[in-house]
Amino acid sequence: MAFELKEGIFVLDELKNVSIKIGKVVEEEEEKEWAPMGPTPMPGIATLRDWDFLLLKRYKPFYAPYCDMCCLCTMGKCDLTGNKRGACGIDLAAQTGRIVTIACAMGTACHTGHARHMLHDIEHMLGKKLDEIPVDLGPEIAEVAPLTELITGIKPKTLADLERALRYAEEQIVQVMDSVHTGQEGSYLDYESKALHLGMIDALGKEIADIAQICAFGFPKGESNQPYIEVGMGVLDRSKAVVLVIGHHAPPAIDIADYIDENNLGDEVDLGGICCTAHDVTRYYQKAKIVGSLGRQLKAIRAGIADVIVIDEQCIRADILYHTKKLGIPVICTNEKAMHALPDMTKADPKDIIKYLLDGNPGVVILDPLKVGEVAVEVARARRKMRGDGISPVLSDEEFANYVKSCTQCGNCTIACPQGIRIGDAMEAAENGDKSKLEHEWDICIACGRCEQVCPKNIPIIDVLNYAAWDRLINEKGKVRRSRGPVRDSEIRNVGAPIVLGTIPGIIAIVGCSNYPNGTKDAYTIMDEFASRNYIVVTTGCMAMDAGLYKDEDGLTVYEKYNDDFDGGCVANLGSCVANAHIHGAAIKVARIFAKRNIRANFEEIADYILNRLGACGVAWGAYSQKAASIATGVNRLGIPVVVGPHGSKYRRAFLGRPYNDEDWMVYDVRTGKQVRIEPAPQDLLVAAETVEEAIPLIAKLCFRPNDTDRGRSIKLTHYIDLSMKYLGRMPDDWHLYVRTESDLPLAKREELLKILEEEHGWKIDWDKKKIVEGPVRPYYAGFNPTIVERLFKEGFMTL
Amino acid sequence: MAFELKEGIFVLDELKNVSIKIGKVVEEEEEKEWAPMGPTPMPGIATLRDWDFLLLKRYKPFYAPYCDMCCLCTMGKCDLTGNKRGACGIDLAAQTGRIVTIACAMGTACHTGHARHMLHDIEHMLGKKLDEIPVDLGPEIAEVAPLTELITGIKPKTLADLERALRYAEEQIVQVMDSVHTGQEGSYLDYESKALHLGMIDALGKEIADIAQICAFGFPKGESNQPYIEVGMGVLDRSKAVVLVIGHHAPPAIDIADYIDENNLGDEVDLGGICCTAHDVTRYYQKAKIVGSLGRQLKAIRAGIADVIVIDEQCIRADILYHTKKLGIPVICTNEKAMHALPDMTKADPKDIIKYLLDGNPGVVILDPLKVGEVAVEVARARRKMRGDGISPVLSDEEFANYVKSCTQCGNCTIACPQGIRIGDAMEAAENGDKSKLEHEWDICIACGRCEQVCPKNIPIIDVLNYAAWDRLINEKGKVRRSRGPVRDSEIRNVGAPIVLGTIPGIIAIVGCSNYPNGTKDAYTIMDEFASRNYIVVTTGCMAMDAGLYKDEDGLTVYEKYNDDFDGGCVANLGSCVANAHIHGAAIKVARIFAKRNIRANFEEIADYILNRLGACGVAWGAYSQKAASIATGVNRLGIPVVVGPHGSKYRRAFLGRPYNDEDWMVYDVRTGKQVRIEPAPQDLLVAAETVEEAIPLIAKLCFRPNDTDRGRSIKLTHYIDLSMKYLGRMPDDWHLYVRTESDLPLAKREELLKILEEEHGWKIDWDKKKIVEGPVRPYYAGFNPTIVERLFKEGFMTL
Amino acid sequence: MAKAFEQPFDAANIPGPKMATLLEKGKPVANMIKRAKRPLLIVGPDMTDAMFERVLRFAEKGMTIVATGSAITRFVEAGYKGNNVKYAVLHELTQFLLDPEWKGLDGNGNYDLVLMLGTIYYHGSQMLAAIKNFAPHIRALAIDRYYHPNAAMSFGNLWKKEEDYLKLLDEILNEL
Amino acid sequence: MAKAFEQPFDAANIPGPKMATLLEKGKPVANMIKRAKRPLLIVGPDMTDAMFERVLRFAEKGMTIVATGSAITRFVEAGYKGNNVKYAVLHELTQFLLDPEWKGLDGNGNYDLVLMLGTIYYHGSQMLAAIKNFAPHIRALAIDRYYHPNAAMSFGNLWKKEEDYLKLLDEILNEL
Repeated sequence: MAFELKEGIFVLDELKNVSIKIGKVVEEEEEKEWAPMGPTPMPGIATLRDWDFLLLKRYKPFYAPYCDMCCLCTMGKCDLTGNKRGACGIDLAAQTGRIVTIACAMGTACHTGHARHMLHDIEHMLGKKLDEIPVDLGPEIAEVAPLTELITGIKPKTLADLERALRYAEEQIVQVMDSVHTGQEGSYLDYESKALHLGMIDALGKEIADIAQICAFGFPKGESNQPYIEVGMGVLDRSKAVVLVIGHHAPPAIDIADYIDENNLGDEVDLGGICCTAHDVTRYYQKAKIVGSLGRQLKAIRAGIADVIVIDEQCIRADILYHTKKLGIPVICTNEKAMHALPDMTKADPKDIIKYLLDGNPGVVILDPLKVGEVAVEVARARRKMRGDGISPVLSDEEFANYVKSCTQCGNCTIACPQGIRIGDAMEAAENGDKSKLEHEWDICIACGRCEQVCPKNIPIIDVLNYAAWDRLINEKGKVRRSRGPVRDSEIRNVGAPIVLGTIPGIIAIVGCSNYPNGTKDAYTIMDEFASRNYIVVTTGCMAMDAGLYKDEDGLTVYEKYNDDFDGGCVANLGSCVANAHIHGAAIKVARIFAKRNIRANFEEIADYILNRLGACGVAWGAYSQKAASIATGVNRLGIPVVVGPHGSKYRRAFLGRPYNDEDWMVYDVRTGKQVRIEPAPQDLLVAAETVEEAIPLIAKLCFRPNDTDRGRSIKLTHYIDLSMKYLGRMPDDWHLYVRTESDLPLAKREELLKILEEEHGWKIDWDKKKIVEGPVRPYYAGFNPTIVERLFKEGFMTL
Repeated sequence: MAFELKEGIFVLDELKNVSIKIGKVVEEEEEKEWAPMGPTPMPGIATLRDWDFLLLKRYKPFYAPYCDMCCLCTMGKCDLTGNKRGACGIDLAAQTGRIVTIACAMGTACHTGHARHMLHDIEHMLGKKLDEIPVDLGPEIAEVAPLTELITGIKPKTLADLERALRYAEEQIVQVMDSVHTGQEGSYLDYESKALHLGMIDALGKEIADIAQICAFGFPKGESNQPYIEVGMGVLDRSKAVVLVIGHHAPPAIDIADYIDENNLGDEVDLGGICCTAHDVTRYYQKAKIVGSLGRQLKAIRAGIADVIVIDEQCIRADILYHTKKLGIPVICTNEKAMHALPDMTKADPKDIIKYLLDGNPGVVILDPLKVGEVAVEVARARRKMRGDGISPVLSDEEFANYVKSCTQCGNCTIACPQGIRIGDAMEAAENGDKSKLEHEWDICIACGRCEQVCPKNIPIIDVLNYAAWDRLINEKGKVRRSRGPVRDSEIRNVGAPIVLGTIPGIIAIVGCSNYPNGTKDAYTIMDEFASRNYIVVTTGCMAMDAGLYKDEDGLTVYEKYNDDFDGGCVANLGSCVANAHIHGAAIKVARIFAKRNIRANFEEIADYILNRLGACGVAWGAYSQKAASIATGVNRLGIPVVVGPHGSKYRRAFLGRPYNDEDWMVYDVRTGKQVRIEPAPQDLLVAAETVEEAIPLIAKLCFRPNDTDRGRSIKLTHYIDLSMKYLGRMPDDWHLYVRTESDLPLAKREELLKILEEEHGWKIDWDKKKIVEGPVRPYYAGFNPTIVERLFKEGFMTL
Repeated sequence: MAKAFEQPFDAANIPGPKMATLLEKGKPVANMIKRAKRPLLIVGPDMTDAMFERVLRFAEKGMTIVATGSAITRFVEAGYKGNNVKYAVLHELTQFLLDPEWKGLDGNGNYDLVLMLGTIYYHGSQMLAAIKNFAPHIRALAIDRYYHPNAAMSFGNLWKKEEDYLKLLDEILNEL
Repeated sequence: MAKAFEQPFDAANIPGPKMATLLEKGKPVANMIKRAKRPLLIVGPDMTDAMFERVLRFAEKGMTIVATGSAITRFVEAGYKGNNVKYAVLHELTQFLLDPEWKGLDGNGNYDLVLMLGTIYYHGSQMLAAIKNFAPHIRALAIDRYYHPNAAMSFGNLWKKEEDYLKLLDEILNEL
């Protein structure tokens, strides 16, 4: 029997006028029982610093400053070129680490602030207290919140438990932000440790946000075989009133969906989304559509496909009003983080707001999600009545012709373009009757709009591109699996052994934004390549959307070709950016469920487990934002490497190993009690690839782990070599580093490879036995039990 | 009868095995009673946006970008020159507002993070729970936490109540940090509103930090007539072992003081400090000394005066180890925000740490303040034994001569110098036997060390300056009042009326860092000028220290010339940076105690009161840090203007009124029910002055308020005109704007001024009656009751 | 196209792609002043006596001058009485300059050409940055002894060569 | 002192006070290669056929070349067999270059002169920034068709003038 004290005065029957004063929220006794408490519940900045320093020694931070100066205080600007010290004494390396930390703080604050906002909105929309909403992910998920458990030691039962974890996250963010003030750290190592700390907090914030919305709004709880959602610029039905939601915080979009449903307006109103809100609203309302990722945002706005635009937060065009005003599309801001100087009409009567917007005003702020649905839908319906059914390019044929003609090929647009697109050449071709170049560039263009800012002829270049690619635009209709959410414990039970054995050569998490070096097709290419080779492919966010735009020769997308289980040869769309937490979660659950490690407040041990044993690799091919920086950094702290696209080197910092440095690759073997020099597995924690052809073999290489069995290693080596041959036309130079014994070699090529090892690398081979006698960095033996943490080596692992 | 539930399981006698589950901390009933709850308890980002927009309309943000580019995401860099839009759509104005918001977030996180750390340390050091430590500021302070009351609606009884307020602050910081992510706000107005929000939170964080340390460690509770503390580079007694503490978080320094005291080592060990820790440790341990402000830090380190250096957080040289290693001075890092890649020996035996440091290692991290005292003092004592009694310049005569000779006057140092000091000229003069130029520049030099980074001859320029100014350095011994802490309610009762009547023409808060345009003497000059004119002068932080270095002809510092009451003609040192909260507090208490306004959760009304009625002006002459940015922004949101030195324009944003714009200066008069065009009072909220001669009359001008009585106005006008004549040699151009009626004119000059009004400004004067007939912006009448808030105009004020 | 690039007096004062064109002669400045409808000379306190001598000659030629900071005291001390020399807080003045609707110091409208010398270098640089980015109606020339990248055009660094610098000022004065 | 300043190919790619000296001839590059103890040419995928033709000639002259990204496939397709052409991930390679103790691709030590062409512009720029700021032992030359401010010296923007650019490459080749 338990009874609860609600807010207010609690009066016991016989004891009137007795007030009970509570010192602190009582931790529930039972919580202490779900697992023994590990060593680091709610770690502070310094708690996991030793772990970070181990990572930072092996994966030495590589700095490519984006600016050689510091302008953060009024003693500056300071010129730090050549690693000089500025007025506060900081050198360029530490300053760059500091800027990275600030970027991670922005990203982490985004996810954590989003989680906080989510909890507020859930209380408001459901009319319930957080402790009345259970954390229940269904019968197949007992480990409901692996990151929360790992980091805080809390196994949440209700959303109120998540709120406690969130409070911890907020405290940590403020502590790290404190440390970036002038006159704090002087070493890049400590800034990187703080960035890693934030990355971990970022993961926690994401988990809280996603679990909260899943539990509150009834999103899918990890079920496979999700239905297909339409994706593309052409999916919206202009015969209906079109509401376009943009951002990352779904509650207002959910209210829109509710309003449509409750008023039976499904046949009259089409709801489409851009960015993560699109994913999340489809998790709630299956009829919603995904218009596209960030890279399509400006193209979609400028194409004029929406009758009303509802923004919430993150990755929204900062110039949205500038464009919508010209097109007469009203904008509703629903989040205090992005109000665009519009009037706050939250407290006004919805009817008045609708009238205000239909009167031609550019937009309003409505901070109560429960008011957004009516206003957005009714404004869209009213505007629908005022327009025709179809849609045509914003430019007329004549305008298009005149614009391409007016281009002087001055090149200003090209040097303003993040992609360096030769827009002038394409304009010239179009002038000469060939629109195909413009159409081709339409996809490579990330729709940033910088070109228009510098065009001396004021050519609306986005409109020109949209015109040229109009057929493609209106016919862009792909399919994406609806986001399934977390990985089920049962799936982990199925794949734990195959991952270690190597039947499944790796988990490839293809996530992030749409700042692609060369168009969206790469999303498809990477997923298809790995899924077809029996890797586990998971995806989220913009990448998950873009992958659904491409079709193979049979007209199938990756989502139609592969199942969406968490299993080899599948492609699972887990959800929006915050659903990335389930990728960490899956890795942690392998340690928990397969290896029986205690994950409660035991971060270092689990990260060490993952680093040494779990062949997982993140891919953020189009990473652009500070969130992407904090996401990658959080993945890294957990021991998982990440490959980014070439724009990713602008994050300024990478974690790149030096395979030739013996001391960087020493691990303890618990079984033999000795230190062992291992192969560089994985070689890097964060690395940018220049082209997709380079990225694919690199991803395969980053799936090697020191603990690989020989069978697993031979499979991984097969793919590494195959993919290098396929995409780069040659054997990789370093494949031999990963050979410990002849049984590591792919069976089919064993002889051939032994020959190469002998001839090119000088290894000694016993040709009678077909055995390697001398050569490898270290011998293989099955009982190898690696850790890089001295404490764990001495004290052992915390197995349940 | 009340009983408390401690953490754990609470068992009622007859109800064993009944567990009581607490949903949320119960707000104590009695709290609801101290005052009616105002409209905005714990305001979110949007809550006070209307107020901000009123300020921002009148005090239009002025942007002087420090960089025309944005490099925050990987779609960049973007060229925003000429207010172009970048790849995310942001223009340069919004981007600059965003950078300002980030700077304020860094500053706010610093004070708030410091407060959080303080609460953790207090629990640890006192061995008590926060709810066991009362918030008690003595019998003369009933309004214990004006900012906490104003912002959160909480009147704290124990430190646990402060912790609740702190949690709110942390949530808000994360929310605003979320909003600076790419793709949020598109308007500079909303970023400025968020910066103002952070400024307010910053003030709250400071109040929590300072009240907590006052209550926990028994610091002075606002008593006047504080004893004098020695200040200056020459105050340390080298016959003793010298411990130098640097930073802003005093608990480790307090442990050092305890260790000295408990072991009766006062005669053997000298404890000196730099920056705010110095202030705070003297509030605890009167024998401690203040070596200097940030501008002296590198000079002090390089002079080699310390046997051991203990750093905590904020404003510490990032290159401290680079210098101390050369000099062999061990460094103890005591705070996880600044660990400088040193090994964390928190868990080691103090004896082992002492040995480690005496073995010549450069430093350690000790995160437990209770261990710092023993280690620091014993290391200093051991090192004392190894050296002589005195101290001499680091350079020998010959080295000095060779260095000044080696200088080629290339000018690299000058263009690296934030002050543009002609170091080469001074070197040349020294080479020719005249060290006086170098000695003179020693004070103007802010000791940033950039010159040394670029000298092609590797001249240790700081050492050269220290050598040349050695006599001055070792004889620099001034006096500063020990920090008194908050303003007493009784003082407010005394000055409330005089401030409004004008007998006291203003409150001048002279605060901030030591990034002076032309040396430290300005601190003295400004304080002396205003105190001598019966203004209330309060000061904190580095400015309070530097003011104590200068002496008048009688050899007296400002602290010896003036009492330290909060009263006209006094100079009160309130404390460290976090004690700035008491300045806000005093202003709020005027509204509460003098005007009987309800301050509970009633920010907008109180800020409106202060803006229109309270002639206060902040001065941050040497503002350098992000904290200074957030402090000034917080002061601004409360309606108080701030003058900064010329380096301050590097903060990129100012709030500058346009006196010629009628619509910017409309206020509601509650008495008449009409809108009135007022004089530009105050004209600016944030403005940089170029020289101290310009600053002084400007400060006087910014003390005008629309609600001034004629007597008050005439006194303020007297000083404005006097100070303009004294420092700029002329009448100000705009004095007439502040004349509403002849009785506003200083009596002694009335006729003369009336003549000028007639002749130069075309006003009509009735010379018989000596009355103004036509001319003023508006007439004066005694019952004027201004507000700029429409809601207050319509609904009235919340008076108790 | 390659362009001449001068090092700013504050070495790290590199604002971005748009930096002042280097002015190596006085005459073009004089021409710009003559062509301007509403030129304004801003004079700050960082002036040698010889510099102030030239500034006085600008005043005597009827140029509208605003003396900022404590520069105004130089005129007071010199006994200059003309109505064309005003005082302003530079920060406030620059805010007014950004407003195309501002009526100017004489009520006749904002200015189209602003010349600057003698301001505290870093503070002046910030004011020029404001004008560069937010006052398309104004062209700003730095005729100081330091290179000011945030101006549209600027003299080079002549702080170690006062004679060369004064010659440039004289070249302007001689053409007015 | 005024210095020639070229606009970076990414207009906003202004790193700070130190920007590449503009190279307008090929011969000085050849001289630097000849004087270098350990020169290395990094070749990325952003190459026209005509550019690759020249790159092959560098290879044939025995220069150590690292082909990054998918540039290596050009050599494979061209059937080039020499041992002096290697493959590396540019990011990883640059990390090695920063380490003075690195033994190089052949075990004979790090490089003292790095030349770069064909890398994805912005990514290459970042790698040059790393070298500029953290590898005092290396001088980096951009011999690409874009101006690279983060190199020590760089060709100008010749992406619209391929013939001029190829001529510069030929000038180098002719001197080797």
